[in-house]
Amino acid sequence: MTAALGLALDAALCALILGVALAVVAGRGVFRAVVFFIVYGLLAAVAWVRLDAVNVALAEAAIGAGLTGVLLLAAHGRLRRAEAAQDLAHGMPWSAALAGGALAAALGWAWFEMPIPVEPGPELAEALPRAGVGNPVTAVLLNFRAWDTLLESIVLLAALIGVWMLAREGDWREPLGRPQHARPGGVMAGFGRVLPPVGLLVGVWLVWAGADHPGGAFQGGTVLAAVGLVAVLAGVIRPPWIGAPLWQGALVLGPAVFLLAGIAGAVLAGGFLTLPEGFAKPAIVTIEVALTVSIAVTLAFLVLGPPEAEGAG
Amino acid sequence: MAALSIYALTGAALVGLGFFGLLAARHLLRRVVAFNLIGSGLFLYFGAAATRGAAPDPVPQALIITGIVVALAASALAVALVVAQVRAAGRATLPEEEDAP
Amino acid sequence: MTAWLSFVAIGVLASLAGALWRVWRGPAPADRMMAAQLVGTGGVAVLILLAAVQDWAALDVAVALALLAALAAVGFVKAGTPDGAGDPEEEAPPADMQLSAMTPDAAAQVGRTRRDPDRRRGDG
Amino acid sequence: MADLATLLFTALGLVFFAAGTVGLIRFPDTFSRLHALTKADNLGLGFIALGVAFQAESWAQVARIALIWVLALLAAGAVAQLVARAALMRRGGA
Repeated sequence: MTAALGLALDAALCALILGVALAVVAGRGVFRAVVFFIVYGLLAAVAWVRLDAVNVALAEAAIGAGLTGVLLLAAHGRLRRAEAAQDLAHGMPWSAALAGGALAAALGWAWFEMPIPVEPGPELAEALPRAGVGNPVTAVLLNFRAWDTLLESIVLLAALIGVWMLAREGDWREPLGRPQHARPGGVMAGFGRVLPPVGLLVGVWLVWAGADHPGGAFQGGTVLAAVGLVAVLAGVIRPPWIGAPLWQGALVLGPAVFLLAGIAGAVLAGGFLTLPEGFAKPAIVTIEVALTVSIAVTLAFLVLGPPEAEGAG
Repeated sequence: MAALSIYALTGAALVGLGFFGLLAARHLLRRVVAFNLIGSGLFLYFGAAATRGAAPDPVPQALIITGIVVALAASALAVALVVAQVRAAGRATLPEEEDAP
Repeated sequence: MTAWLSFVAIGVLASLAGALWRVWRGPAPADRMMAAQLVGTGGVAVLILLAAVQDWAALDVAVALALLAALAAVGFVKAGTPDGAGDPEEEAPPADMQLSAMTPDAAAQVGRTRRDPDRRRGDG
Repeated sequence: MADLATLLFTALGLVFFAAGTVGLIRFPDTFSRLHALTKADNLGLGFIALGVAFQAESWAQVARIALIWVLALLAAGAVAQLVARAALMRRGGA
């Protein structure tokens, strides 16, 4: 009974997800597509919980349902006037439908052909007790595959530099994004004051708990970025300009600490990014805190976009 | 296992839908959204594959988390490029795809 | 109890399908956005139920979702102001549009006649 | 006893969610639909949260469930107000 209901729950959730995805690609109107994509992010977070991936669900909830929505809605607001009368191809693009269908069919076929691996990776189960943290996903991110995470934090910076390069000459010294304002004492301003402290607490908790429970630098960082964004949108915090030294320091803090830890590992433990066994936990926590700060600031700046002065359009 | 197949097939269908959307959309913002759909579908497929054993495999999950964050960064860059394109050309479609009136 | 809670979760998901219909239909952008907001509330409810069904750690996801539920809507409201960065409370709505100054019939009339701004531009 | 309370409150919550959806579909204009959303659904969420709280294994979990509901109420209140004003403004030809 319980198993059958669980299966029905999965089927209902997947049906909703597919319906929403269909609406994203096939519905007329850019705004409709954007709102459906926000809904998609909400449902995907639930799907990750069903797949026993609470760590992923946390990241998806903060990014898919929060940050992506703000990014796309702000862009849509900017583009409203320039919106072409036609946002989809004329008629039914049969060749595109065929290509998409073939791709989906190939992936579906591959699923049933894929060999089931020996689980859950005997090397991993053996190495986990020495990783220094109890959350296996954090252990993978910051210990076993630290290379990936280090380079990823640098990719984020590269994307941010790319966004900044699109700023116009005259706007270079302006605050990031568009100048946000709200009625003092109004609902939005009040909301922007009440929510961030709670969000700060939740974000810090996710980082702290991330060593042994679901959570970590990425999940905490995205939550912090999102509540920071609420404060900026509500006009409570004024974003800095590109060259503000404190904020630039926050951007590179994570990658810098990570890199230093890696070099220390090369000197002390015999390999770049190898964490010495006794120091694994303090090292991971230090890297994680620094990384959280950088991820939060980088993501918030990415969503704010390049600096743009008043009256520009 | 049956439940995992549901999610994997949903992921596969999402990739197909996203690919269709990428080709069918003219508006550049819709293309960014469709591209995100492809990525998300792949994550779901990958995540379902990671859960097939006795315990969920943390390595794919860690990769998916970094993937979600990088996808947001790439989308932010793409959106900024779309805004710049509209500012330069006055429209949100690519010039070679403009239809005759 | 697990079976019952799963059943309730399916029921909430079914009610979300109705909200999706409203996102599809609109007609006003505010309708679509508020329906998306409902999907967010429903998603939080499903996550709370799943926490009891499979893993209490899902509560953390529900906290994150509830915390950020309003973010998209705030972004929407901002994007709708003239400069795309303001607050609807800053500008007073035009006098003839203030609902308090209208009879209920007139207010409903406004609701019926001023339809989808998206559609008027040809993309609704 | 706790199971009975869970049964009762979650069922009530489901009813409110269903009612909210019916309102969302059936009500004639944007502003009345706003009512359906912010009131019925947050009551539904509240009842479901209360019902599940009877199953919680620790006070930390109960506290988290309470936090979720408070956050949802805060968000719904602010959003309803702002979206209603935004809808009024767009309508006024802004």
